[in-house]
Amino acid sequence: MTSYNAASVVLLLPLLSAFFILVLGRTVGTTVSKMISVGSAALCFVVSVATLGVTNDSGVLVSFLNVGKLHADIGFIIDQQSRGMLFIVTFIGLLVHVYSLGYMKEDKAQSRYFGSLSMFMFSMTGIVLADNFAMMFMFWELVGLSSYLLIGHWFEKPEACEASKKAFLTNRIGDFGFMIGILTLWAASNGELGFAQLRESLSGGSVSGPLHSAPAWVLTVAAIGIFMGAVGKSAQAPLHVWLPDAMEGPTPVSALIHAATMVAAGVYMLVRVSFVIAASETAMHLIAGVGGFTALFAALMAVQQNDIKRILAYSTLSQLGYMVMAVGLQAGEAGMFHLYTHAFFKALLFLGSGAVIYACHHEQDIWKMGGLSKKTPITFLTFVIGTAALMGIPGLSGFFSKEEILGAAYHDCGWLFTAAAFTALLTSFYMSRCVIVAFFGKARSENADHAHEAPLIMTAPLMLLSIFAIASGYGFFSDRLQAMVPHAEHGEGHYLVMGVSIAAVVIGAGLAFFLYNGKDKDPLNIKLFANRFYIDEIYAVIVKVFQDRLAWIVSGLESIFADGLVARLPAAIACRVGKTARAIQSGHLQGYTFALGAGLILAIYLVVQVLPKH
Amino acid sequence: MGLLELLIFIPLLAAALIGAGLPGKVIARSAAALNLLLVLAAISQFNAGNTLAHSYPILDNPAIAFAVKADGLSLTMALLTSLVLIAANCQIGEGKPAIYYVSSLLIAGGAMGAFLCTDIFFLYGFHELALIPTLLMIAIHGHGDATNRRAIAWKITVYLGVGSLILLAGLAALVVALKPASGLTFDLAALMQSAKDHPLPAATQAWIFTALLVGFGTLVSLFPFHSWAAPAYATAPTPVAMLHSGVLKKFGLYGLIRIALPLLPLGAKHECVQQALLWMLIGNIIVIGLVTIHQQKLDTLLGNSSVMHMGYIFLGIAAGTQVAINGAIILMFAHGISIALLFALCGRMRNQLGTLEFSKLGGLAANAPFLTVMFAFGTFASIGLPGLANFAGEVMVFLGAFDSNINDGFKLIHWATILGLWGVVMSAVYMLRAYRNLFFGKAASGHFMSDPVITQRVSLVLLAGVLLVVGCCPGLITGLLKDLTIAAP
Amino acid sequence: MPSVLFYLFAAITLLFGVGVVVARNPVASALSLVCSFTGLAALFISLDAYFIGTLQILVYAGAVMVLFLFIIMLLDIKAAEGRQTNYATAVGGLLLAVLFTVQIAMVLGDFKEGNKTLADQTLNLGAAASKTSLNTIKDELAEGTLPDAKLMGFTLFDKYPFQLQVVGLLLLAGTVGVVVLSKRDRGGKEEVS
Amino acid sequence: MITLNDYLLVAGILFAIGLAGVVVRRNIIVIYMCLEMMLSAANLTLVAFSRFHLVDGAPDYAAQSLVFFTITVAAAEVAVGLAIIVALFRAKQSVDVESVTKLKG
Repeated sequence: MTSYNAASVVLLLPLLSAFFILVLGRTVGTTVSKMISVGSAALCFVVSVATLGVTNDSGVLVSFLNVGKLHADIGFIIDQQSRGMLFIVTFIGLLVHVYSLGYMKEDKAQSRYFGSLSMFMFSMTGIVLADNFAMMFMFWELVGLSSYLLIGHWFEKPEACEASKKAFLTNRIGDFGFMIGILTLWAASNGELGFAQLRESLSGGSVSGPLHSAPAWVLTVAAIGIFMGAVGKSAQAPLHVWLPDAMEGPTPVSALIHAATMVAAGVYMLVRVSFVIAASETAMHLIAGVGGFTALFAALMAVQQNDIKRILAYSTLSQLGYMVMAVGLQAGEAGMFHLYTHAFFKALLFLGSGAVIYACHHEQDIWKMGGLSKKTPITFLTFVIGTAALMGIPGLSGFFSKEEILGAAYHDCGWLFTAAAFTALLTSFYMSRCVIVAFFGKARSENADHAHEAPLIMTAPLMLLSIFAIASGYGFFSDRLQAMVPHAEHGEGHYLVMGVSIAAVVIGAGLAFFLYNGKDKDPLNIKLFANRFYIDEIYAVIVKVFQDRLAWIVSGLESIFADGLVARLPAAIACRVGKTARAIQSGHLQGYTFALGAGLILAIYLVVQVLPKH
Repeated sequence: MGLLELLIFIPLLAAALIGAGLPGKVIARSAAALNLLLVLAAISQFNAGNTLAHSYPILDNPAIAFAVKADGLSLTMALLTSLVLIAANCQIGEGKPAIYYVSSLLIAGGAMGAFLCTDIFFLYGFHELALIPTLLMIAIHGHGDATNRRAIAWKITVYLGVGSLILLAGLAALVVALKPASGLTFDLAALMQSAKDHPLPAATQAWIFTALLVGFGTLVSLFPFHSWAAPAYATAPTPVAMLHSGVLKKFGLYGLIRIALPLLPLGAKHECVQQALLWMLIGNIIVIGLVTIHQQKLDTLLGNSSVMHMGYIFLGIAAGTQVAINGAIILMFAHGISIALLFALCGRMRNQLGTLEFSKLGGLAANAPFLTVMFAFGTFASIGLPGLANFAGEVMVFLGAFDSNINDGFKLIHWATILGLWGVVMSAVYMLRAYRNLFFGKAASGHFMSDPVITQRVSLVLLAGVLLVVGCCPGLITGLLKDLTIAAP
Repeated sequence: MPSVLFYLFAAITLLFGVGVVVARNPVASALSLVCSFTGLAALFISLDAYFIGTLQILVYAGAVMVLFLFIIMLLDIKAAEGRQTNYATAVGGLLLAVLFTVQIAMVLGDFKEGNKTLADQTLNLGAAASKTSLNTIKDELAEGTLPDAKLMGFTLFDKYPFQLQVVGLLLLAGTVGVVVLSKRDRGGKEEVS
Repeated sequence: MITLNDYLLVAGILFAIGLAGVVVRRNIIVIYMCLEMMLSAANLTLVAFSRFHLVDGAPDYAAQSLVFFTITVAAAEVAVGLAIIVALFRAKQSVDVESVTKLKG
């Protein structure tokens, strides 16, 4: 299994299955299309496990564009980062496919759902294997498209359509910045798009290194542009609004896309092109700042959410903030390690919440659940394991990776570390709040009362994932699975960081237990957090004023100026001239003869006086 | 009678036959299909190195000859014409009078002639031939009430008439200025040769280029001269809207790339011409983008969006580098197909639903899945989604425009590209908003949309398939354009 | 031809010309035109153009003016009632006339040949005699008299025979036209505008 | 002594009077008469030039033959003109120039 065949299978198999379902899905029936989609996911997983042992390699699958200076092609890089990510994507993808078989059993458009899932697998593997910016950008937008299709799966629900449109447009705004970054790099490096060539051109090693000599502002613009792409995709601070709304989609979708893989693509890309970001100081500070801010900001909002999926969505935002902060602090490996562990326990939590919702007949509000620990024991157990890993309880995977990031923050700048520590505290607070309210106490609605355990096909992935949630932090697993574990050169503050993170977990959990144990109503009532800092409303106003109102004004002006000046004005002038010209034919013979005489005299004057002079 | 002459005269002959009374449907569709096969044959011949050039001299003092020559650019456009012709003919419903077929065949034949001829005289003549049926059809069979329809037909006639006149003046000046020793000639190759031997001074090149730009710009709805386009497409009958916005509008751009750039290399690069063009295309993208966002009906939205997409192609032409020009050509091809597909669907929906107001429609996807998928192809193609043809064009245009050195600050062309990128976001906004309002959400009362019958679907699937094929491997078209003679930047 | 007669006839022509314009009654203006033509004929005679002079009297003063009077009587046109000739055209016309005369005067001012007087243009009939081929004219020229009518006839029929035919045809067409025009169309309704 | 300029001046004035008449008067017949005056003024210039420009001793009869032709043409013209005036009068019952405005723009 050479790396070339592996890459092409992993990339093209989901595309073929998606295309097959699109074209023949209707004729061949949902069961066959489901089988094809799950089969392709399984095969990809097997192939990606096979590539775990393969040596680093990169090459070109198919040449996409080859015009003059431009050489954009679909290539692949197999190195530790892509192998680890490939494993996550295909493993969690497979689990979500299997889980969806159960979750979406009575949905009426299953073939379209599985087609979109295969489409997503194709685009995500594309991002993972990408070896140049053109390919990265292409799959960037294809991932946006598949998330649009999946979020808007139940298109009858207006909220789902709005959410999918919002997701696509926010991603597109991120891509706007991403493209500017790519174009700046393309112009500064005189036509290079490949990561290897750009790194070489930046390092100024070979003679073709114009990027090395590019002025600082060009590199900063490029780095910030590329970071904007990650902001759009990984839902960082300004463009985070689409992720909580994306919960309108089916839960397995949220698990796969909005927890483990797609949102992580931003961080993956940043680590992949870290040499560009390293080249510009200001960009690094900006990235670290945005990451830290998003982590804190999302954690604050998560505290007051009542919908179980929204709590997890905000926690994903917060964890992504951590990873981006790590990248900003030049600790890319820590970011990747956290991404790696986070993928497992967040997917576990989302699938767990799916099982809970399935059990309570599509009830999502935690205040209407309660006492589920007795009714759905397996879901409860796996959910608690996931929560523990997320909170960072020592011994589980979350602890190791989060601690790395806190260490990096500690070494770099003080207030980022405090923000990160406070976010850790908030994380354990809202997660334990969620567990206590949802699983302990007594059932608060008849749905919760006669909830029943999810079928095996849904609980099996949960159990498998909980094993990984526990084990993925330890060396044995992570080395085997090519996770990018930062080599632990524990600086002097290591134990202080360890202590602070453990303390944060304990305080958070204790506070939540104290506040929420046995309560039927949310004692805390912070309007600001619950309404998500009113950001959605602010964005709505911005869109309304800057886009719709401006569009109305501009279209008015355009019809006055462009249409008026260029079309209607000459027409009006022509009519006016026409009317005045008519007056000359007034019908008065005397007028005509007078004009005749005047013309005669003028002619004589010209002939006699003027002509001889010239 | 070579392959290319057949390509031009089959549609015209078919139009004549239908005019003479033979059954329109059969002849039109067979002519269109035959045309497509011939184009594919011509492309394979061209790849095998045979440029199928024939010349039938008509006059020798001003050397006019009906000369045709196969070239990457003209074959791409010929392929676009034949594809859109098939789709347009299939969109003509049952009871429609024969003039629908005659007009669409005439437009296609004229466009084919304009794209394949290498003699400026015939190039201009065929374009005018193609323009006339468009204007007539809008006046006679347009949508909307009679007075409004006639007013718009009048406006477009006068507008394009003036545009063509300015163009004629520019071409005349060009032909006279580049008069080789052997006397006045309209033949492009000879003019090219004489442009090389004794290039014109920069100033004359600049003002001739401006005249050509304004002339071609009006035909292509460049920003200040665009106000004829949106209402015309909104009221034009479906096949005419498809053919004009998809094919005929590209004549202006084809002319710029075929005539203006090679013959007047300094003209395009002249400082104030470049600035003016850039400001105009920024107007095209941003102003018309905002206007499109404001539209409340599907047909005016599509009309305006096709005006806006011209901005990108002009950006490619303004940049002038090989990457940008190839991108512009692919974008012309891709936009032609995608806008034709969208107008076909829009026409179909107008016939069945009666209204195209976003506020009145919704939830059509529930019982028209095929249409939803096709509209998705059209929407995502026009947004520039990778994997569909527009993306390859747009990305090459943007890369080509950013080709110049940026170390000493962003120049106007860089800002134009960035605004173009924001235009892509805007186009995503209005297309997705339209797509969501029409197809998703609650089904509006009384509006019921059913899927087209199988035979109707073939042409739509053909267009969508072409978008997908060219999108996945744009090498097919860039391969044709390898040896395109573009003035070096 | 003593110069005083020239001034007399010039004055007659011009004054009666003004009379034509100023006269209220069309008959009066017609008659003053006749006098003006006779004055003009006299001027022709003073220029030794006897044939043209008589022709002027015969055709213009005679035939044309008679036709005018006939039409005036036929149409029974009364004097222009309501003398409100609008002053704009009156002033305009006068201005035109004055300007024209000024221009003619200026042109004549620097027209050098114009200063040749009648006297120094003495006819050298002897030389003319030797040139013509017709002996009748030759004899009269030899005698020193100017056979104006004969010379006129000679030039007309020698140099412009074709033009004469054409003019004849023109007159014929003119008369036919007049007949058609003045025929009262029986059936057609009177076209009253 | 009388010079050529005197004759030309007289012709010029006569022409000017005719022109003024045509413009000022509103009665078509009088206009017509002034027209004849303008014509005869032209004849006067022709005869003057023929007398003052001697061809081998005798006056230049080419000019005078031109005068002969103008007179004949004028005669034909007067006939036709008056016929038109009669037809006009029959249609409009007036010879005033103001009444004839049918061909207004």
